[in-house]
Amino acid sequence: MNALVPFAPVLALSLGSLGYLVSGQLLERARLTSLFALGLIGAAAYLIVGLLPTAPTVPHGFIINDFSKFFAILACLGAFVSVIGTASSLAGEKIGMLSEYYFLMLTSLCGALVMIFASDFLTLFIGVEVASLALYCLCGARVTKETSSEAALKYFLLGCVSSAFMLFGIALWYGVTGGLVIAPINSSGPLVILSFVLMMVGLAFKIGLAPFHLWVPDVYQGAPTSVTTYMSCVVKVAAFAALFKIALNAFLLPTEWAVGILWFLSVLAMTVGNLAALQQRSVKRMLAYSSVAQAGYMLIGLVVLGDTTSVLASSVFYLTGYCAMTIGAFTVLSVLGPDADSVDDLKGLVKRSPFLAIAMTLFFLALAGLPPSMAGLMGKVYLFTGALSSQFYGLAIIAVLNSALACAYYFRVPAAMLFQAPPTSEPVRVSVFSTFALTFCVAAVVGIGVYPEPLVELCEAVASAAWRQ
Amino acid sequence: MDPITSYLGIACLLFTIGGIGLCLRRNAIVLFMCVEMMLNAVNLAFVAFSKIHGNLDGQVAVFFVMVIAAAESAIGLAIILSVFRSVASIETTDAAELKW
Amino acid sequence: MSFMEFVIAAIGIASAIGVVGFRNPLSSAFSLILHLLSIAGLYALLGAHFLAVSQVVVYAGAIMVLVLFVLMLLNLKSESGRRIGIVRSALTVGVGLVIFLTVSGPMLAQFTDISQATLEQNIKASEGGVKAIGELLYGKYMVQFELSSLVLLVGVVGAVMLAKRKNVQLTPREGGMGGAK
Amino acid sequence: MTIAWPPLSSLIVIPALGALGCLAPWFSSKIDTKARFVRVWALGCSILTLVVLAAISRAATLSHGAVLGLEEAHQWIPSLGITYHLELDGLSFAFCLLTAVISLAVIGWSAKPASAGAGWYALLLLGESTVMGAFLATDLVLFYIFFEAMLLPVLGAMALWGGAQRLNASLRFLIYTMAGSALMFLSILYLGWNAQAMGHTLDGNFAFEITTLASMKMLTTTEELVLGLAFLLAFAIKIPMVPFHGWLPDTYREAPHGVAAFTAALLGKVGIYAIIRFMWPLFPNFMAEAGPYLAAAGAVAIVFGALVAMAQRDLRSLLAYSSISHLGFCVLGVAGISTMAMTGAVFQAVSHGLITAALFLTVGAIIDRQGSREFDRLGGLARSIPLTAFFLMIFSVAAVALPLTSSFVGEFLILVGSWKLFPEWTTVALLGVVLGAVYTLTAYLRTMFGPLHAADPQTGGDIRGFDVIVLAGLAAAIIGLGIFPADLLGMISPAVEVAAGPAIVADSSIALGFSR
Amino acid sequence: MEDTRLALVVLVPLIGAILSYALGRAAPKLAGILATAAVATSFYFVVSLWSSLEGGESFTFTLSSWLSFADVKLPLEIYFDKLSAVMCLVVTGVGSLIHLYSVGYMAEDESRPRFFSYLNLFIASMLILVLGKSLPVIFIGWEGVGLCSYLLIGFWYTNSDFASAGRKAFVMNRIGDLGFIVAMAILYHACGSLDITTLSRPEILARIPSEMGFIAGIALFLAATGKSAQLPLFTWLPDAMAGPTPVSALIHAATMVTAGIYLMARMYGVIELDPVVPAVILWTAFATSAIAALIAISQNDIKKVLAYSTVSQLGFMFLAVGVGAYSVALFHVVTHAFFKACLFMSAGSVIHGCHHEQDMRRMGGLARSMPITCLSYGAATLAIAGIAPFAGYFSKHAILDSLAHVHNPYLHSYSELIGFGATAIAICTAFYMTRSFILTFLGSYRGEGHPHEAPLVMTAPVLVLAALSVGGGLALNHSFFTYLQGPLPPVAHHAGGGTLGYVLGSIPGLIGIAAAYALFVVAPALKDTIRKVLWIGEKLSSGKFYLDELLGLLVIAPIRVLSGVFSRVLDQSVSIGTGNAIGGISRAVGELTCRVTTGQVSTYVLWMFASAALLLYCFLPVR
Repeated sequence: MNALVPFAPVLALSLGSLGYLVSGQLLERARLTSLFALGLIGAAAYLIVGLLPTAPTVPHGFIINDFSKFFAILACLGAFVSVIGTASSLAGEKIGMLSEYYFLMLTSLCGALVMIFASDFLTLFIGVEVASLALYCLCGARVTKETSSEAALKYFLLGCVSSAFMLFGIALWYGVTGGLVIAPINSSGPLVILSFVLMMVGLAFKIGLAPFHLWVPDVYQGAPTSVTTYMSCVVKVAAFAALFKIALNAFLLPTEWAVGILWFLSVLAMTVGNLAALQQRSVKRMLAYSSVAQAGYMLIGLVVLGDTTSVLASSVFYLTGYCAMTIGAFTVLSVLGPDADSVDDLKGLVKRSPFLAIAMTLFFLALAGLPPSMAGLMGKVYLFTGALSSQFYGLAIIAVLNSALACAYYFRVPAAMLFQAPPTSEPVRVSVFSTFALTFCVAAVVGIGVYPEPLVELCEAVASAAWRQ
Repeated sequence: MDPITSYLGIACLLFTIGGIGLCLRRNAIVLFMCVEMMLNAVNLAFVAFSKIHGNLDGQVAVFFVMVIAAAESAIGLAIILSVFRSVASIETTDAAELKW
Repeated sequence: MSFMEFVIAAIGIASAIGVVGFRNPLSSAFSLILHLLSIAGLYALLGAHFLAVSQVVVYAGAIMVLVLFVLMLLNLKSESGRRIGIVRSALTVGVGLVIFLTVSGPMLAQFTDISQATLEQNIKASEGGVKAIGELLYGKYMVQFELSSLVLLVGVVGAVMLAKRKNVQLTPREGGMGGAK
Repeated sequence: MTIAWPPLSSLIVIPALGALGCLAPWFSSKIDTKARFVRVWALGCSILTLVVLAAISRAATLSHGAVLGLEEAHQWIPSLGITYHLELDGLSFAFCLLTAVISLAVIGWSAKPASAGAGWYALLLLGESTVMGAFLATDLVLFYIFFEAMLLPVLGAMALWGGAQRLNASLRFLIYTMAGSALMFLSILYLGWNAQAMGHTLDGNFAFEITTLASMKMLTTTEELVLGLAFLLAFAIKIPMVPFHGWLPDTYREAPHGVAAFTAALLGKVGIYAIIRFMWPLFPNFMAEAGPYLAAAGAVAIVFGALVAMAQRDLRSLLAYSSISHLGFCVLGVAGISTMAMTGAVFQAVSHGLITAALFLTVGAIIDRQGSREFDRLGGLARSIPLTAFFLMIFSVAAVALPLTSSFVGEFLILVGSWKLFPEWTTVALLGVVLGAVYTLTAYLRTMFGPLHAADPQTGGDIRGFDVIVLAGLAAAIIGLGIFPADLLGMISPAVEVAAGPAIVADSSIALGFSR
Repeated sequence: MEDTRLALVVLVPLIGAILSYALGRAAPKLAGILATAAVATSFYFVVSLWSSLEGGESFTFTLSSWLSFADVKLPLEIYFDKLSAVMCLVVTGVGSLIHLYSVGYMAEDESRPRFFSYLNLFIASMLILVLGKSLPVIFIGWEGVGLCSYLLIGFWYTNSDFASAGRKAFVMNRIGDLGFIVAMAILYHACGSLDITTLSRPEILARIPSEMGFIAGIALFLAATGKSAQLPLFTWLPDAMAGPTPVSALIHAATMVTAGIYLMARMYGVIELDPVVPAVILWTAFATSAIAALIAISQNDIKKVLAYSTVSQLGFMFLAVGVGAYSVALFHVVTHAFFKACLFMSAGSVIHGCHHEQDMRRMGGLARSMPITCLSYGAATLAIAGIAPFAGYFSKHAILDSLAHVHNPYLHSYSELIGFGATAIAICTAFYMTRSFILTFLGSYRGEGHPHEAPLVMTAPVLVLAALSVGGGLALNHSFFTYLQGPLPPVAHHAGGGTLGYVLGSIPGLIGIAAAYALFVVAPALKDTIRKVLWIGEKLSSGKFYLDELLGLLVIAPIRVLSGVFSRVLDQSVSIGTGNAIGGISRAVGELTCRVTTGQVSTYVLWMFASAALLLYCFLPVR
């Protein structure tokens, strides 16, 4: 039985979610389905914290250490909050089959956890596929809406291509080392680089880094908002965990060749994301492009990786803050209704629901890196100090100019909500669930910035555990 | 040319052909088939590497990829069906409402 | 490279080009079946017998049947409308060429000088018998094996969710296709 | 002297809590009945802030003879070396006093946009809180946070209650400021990291505290140049200096009167303050090098602002450009190591704050009454609104720096002090004295003198009630500071000397100008 | 020696200013009385201080520490010595008379409280000016009188032209003020102090580097040209006649405009640092005086004649300053205050009597209807013409005399020329003043309505001043120069005494009077002939030498153009345009970036492959 302990969270999620298939009509009540999902995620989170061994262990295909545990918790927390926040909007999105919906979401989370815990490439790949396949379906869950299917198709086809790239990278890794374990390699021959680039294409796709970001706006916009909420956080967390893991433990970054690639991706992502977002009238697309740009920032920690852990910690810190912001922002959108998307839909929101408007403003301020929701600002302090300390001045300057440019579009949504007249004075009803989720996100976004010390310390610990001891 | 390396070359070629197909074709099912071709190319490389290294890990990987491909095909075809229902076409140029 | 290998490889490449080249999806599908079979042949030649069988059963069999079923179901004609522009085709081929060269170049360079002796020895060790693979699957890769069941489950449930339509009125446009449960 | 919580923080916290308090009734349904209460509450909060500030300085003056080095320090984010460190010395005191007074005046001013309710007071109090924070913070990151934060209430109030182009104007304002501060942000981080890299910090961590950083003298010439330029860009946009003033005309045209007054009086001053507080200690060599250019920029701004102001056709634009011109004097003053000029610059900043706020409010009253801000549709109002005319005269006269008004003290000290260092640019700046008289008096002439305009509504009447108290208070402050500036000057000058101290050591040849 | 009376000298008019406005609003009649009383009280304190002033001592009073901080010491101190005493006596003495006169003159104006308030404020400012112990304090008064002048010129502000005239005065004064500030800056840095007592000490002045000494001197003179209406800044003074006549009398004749002379006298040490400066002063004064005199000949507005005459007389004073005869210049200040105030007030009575008619062509023959005014105007005319023993004779003669004793190396060879020119100007003065007298009081009445004599409250002060114009010069002649020998350098000469001297000295004035009488009474036809012959001169004179136009072309037009260019081109396109351009470009690039997302999967895949190819191509070590 002890042999199963390291797999407990994944087992709990996967076996638990079978309940949806078994119970049939019993769980078709909306409230109950959501609660069941929440319970399972909570259980998984509890198991991660409570049951997993504290010392680093490497059971079959898994690695349990502070690094993977932190990311797993983050993914669970993200899933938990997004499920709470969007539970009440599912009906509006006409997602009829709640059991399947939650089954897929939980399985997807399960896949994300596998990605996070994986200690060999094969497990990692299976994790990626579990998470992705479930998400492809979820994107198409709003069967009555054309764009939902379209998003699913695009995500599916492009996702498969990216998987193929990643798999090719894994094959090359196998070709070089003769094994599939994520373990240090003492070579930097062309095949290793090739392998890294191909895997990077796959992971950059999942993270949504330019130039592999083209699916992001379409899918974020087309997918049901509840799915987008979930996806924007959990996929990024899992993919970043995987990226950090293989980059540090397999390819032994920092290396000279990897810096160029990552620098290029990071700069391109933040610039392209911000520039493209400037023109968007659709809030979901704007947030999608913004997530591309934010991913570019988060990559900085890996680009400038020196011999200290703190730069990586800064990326982890920023990612944590970002999860709260993006979940919050998409949750607000989901509360506004299944088709709330254009900036115009948000006009005068402060008159219709001050709570939503203020929460959304705080999320946007955080994304823009402005006080009082200082999670973004502190994250940038942390990130850019790291970049400077590794003498990546150009990168830091580009990043900081980008964050200034980004204000141009981050301003638009709060401006519409707070400063323009509403088309209708009908108040927006916010369910207790959503209120809770939004309050949590607001607290996180503000709290992380105002009192970041504990999280900073945690991230330092997580970052130092990123290397296999 | 050495037989094993020629397998690798074929794998690369097939991977590329699949990619080119993805870029040129519009029918979603054909696109899906091209993806399968790319996966197969990688599988071939796996098997070749397995032979070079003299272990079976690569072949196991191929086995898992087949499993995944099966699941992928189920989902992929379901999605294509779903798209067909909403836009009465499975050509990707018709399902292009989301853009810019 | 033996003659056999050459022929099978040639068939594989030709059928791959066929998949991309045929305008009728049905022809593409049949071409793909041929392609998958030829890959299976290559597996067999490489000594991966278990995979060769699986390839025929899973791919050429199950998956392709599904594909063909859907193709028939949707009753599709050839790709209609505009042809692909010459610029785009050239670009695509160029990009493909770059990828092919950059990927295969180092790969071939790395593995050309493997001594025939080691290879012979390795080939022996990697004879992909069912037993050997089974031992790996239920031993070293047990976790992954179990996880792959989750992948299949996702496939099933996902397909059900997307295809099953509950409480949803069909719009006239999709009327003809209501039969898919 | 280090003191425990709360005195300095309370200057930030009281208005912030006040803002929250204003919002409390906003969530209730009966907003109208509580409007009066909110106003009284907001007034109470801002008066309390002023009182606390006065009490702190009084207590410190009694015990130490000068408000010097009153500090409040707490650990905040030790792992990043960021501290919560506030300091009130003469320099900060001057600006804090200005902040408290201006906030009180703007909050007390009865005319506010028609649709503005509790939010108006909340945003103004928030503005007071953040600006106060910027003037108190000595940790660079903390300063940066306040520097950005103070933008938001102003932006909000402008976007909510501004003119037709208010959203464009606020966007422009936002982008300009963010673009300016972005590189400064990076420079701050560089400084913090550099302190660590040079092994200067005790705990081996980053350091952002100004006195720590300034005492290290660890920057190379190139570093000083690059970082100094980045800082300067941020402040040049904030002040604003020509040609970085692109945000200003729109902002001042579109913002509601109170917000325009608040912005013009306080936001730009942070730039002036920060040049003395941060740039001189951190980059003494750069500042010594850049001094002549800065002086030139100041002089150019004075003349440019004045000339452009002359061409304006409406009151608010004229005030906007005159602001550029007046702040040019401050820039000229902080450009060189002269206690006299620098003290004068601080004093001028305070004085300009008072005067420009008063002018914006008075002009606001006129515009509201006439329904127009264009000169062509104003004129001859001295007869119909004599009290407004009287106050406008006082403030106009103060704006042209007539002696016994506060701005004379500032301009005089700046001009005399800078003459030694930059005679040529001081001469150019002197032209501004004449041009300033031209456009100010022309504006007055076209508004108040001449035949009564046919379109005079004859309604609305003169200013009355609380507004008279506000204007009278501001006028009293302006004239009071003009006649008895010594106490404030005595507080400012030691602080200025401390701030520019490293520069004196760095370049003894320039420091000669200091000895007199 | 501290003395509280000194503070009261300044504060009483200040309080008067406030009270006369505050109480005057309730009871308009009270305003004038209060204001006059305030100035009279001030006069009383001045006299009492003056009488207790013995030998070389002085009084000081510190009002506030003002600009004192760190090592800067610039307190707000006032200082009373003999020089200040003379100025104070004139300011408060003539000032109270003019206040009294205004009570009558402004009796019907509804804005009386404002008027008297301004007037009192002016007196207070002027007193600060002449009492200031340091240059910044003098500057307070300097600007204060400028402000009051602005307010009073534009007193009838509903007329835009009047208000503009006020603005013009203020701005032109401001140009002069630049010089004041520059001088202060130089002196402060060189001497470490701006105290006038310190700045009069030679060993302190010796610290000023020579080139700085030149600049400081010129700068101070520039300040004086602004305030005292010298070239090139004198055109504001004629325009300033837009104000009520008592204002012209008080500010633009008797007191404020002489502030420049006072400043020169106070700072003579600085002026004389470089001998070029006095030379510049002298030539400027000469040109101003001549031009103003020539313009005055052809003016038809009675106040304009007096205004140009003032400019001309101020030039005369500066002539004395230029040759270092400061007490002579001040003597002329005093006598000029008497007769010019008298002239203005008489003119005011005329205007008042003729129902606000100012054009002399529509007057004439007023000697009959307004005998007292005629008498006083005549006496003052004789005084300004320099006829012995009227007041103007002594001061003017002293100036002409001092011109003969030039020690300045730059002027030495021109002393005859200057003396001759000055005499010519004196003739001219007599000529145009006689002309104005003839046009106004002789002949027959050419206007409408019935002119009437002014009331007693107006005529009484006029008569007092007329008396002073008659006898003031004689009374002061000798004692004045000796009295001022403490604060000012001694003057070498004394105006020619004895009857013969009087007669000889009066010749230029007599020539002018005779010429005017000949042209305007005896043979008017000759006038037209001369006008035809000297048409260019006539044109220049009546066109005011086109100085306003010249100024407009050379200064105002360029500034207008610059202002337009700056605001429309530089500001709009460069400063604001750059921001817009950057915004526009990033938006365009953003648009392009979005265009990549065509919505079609094939394109996306192509992009993915192309990007992957790019990555591979760029970052693989072997290709």
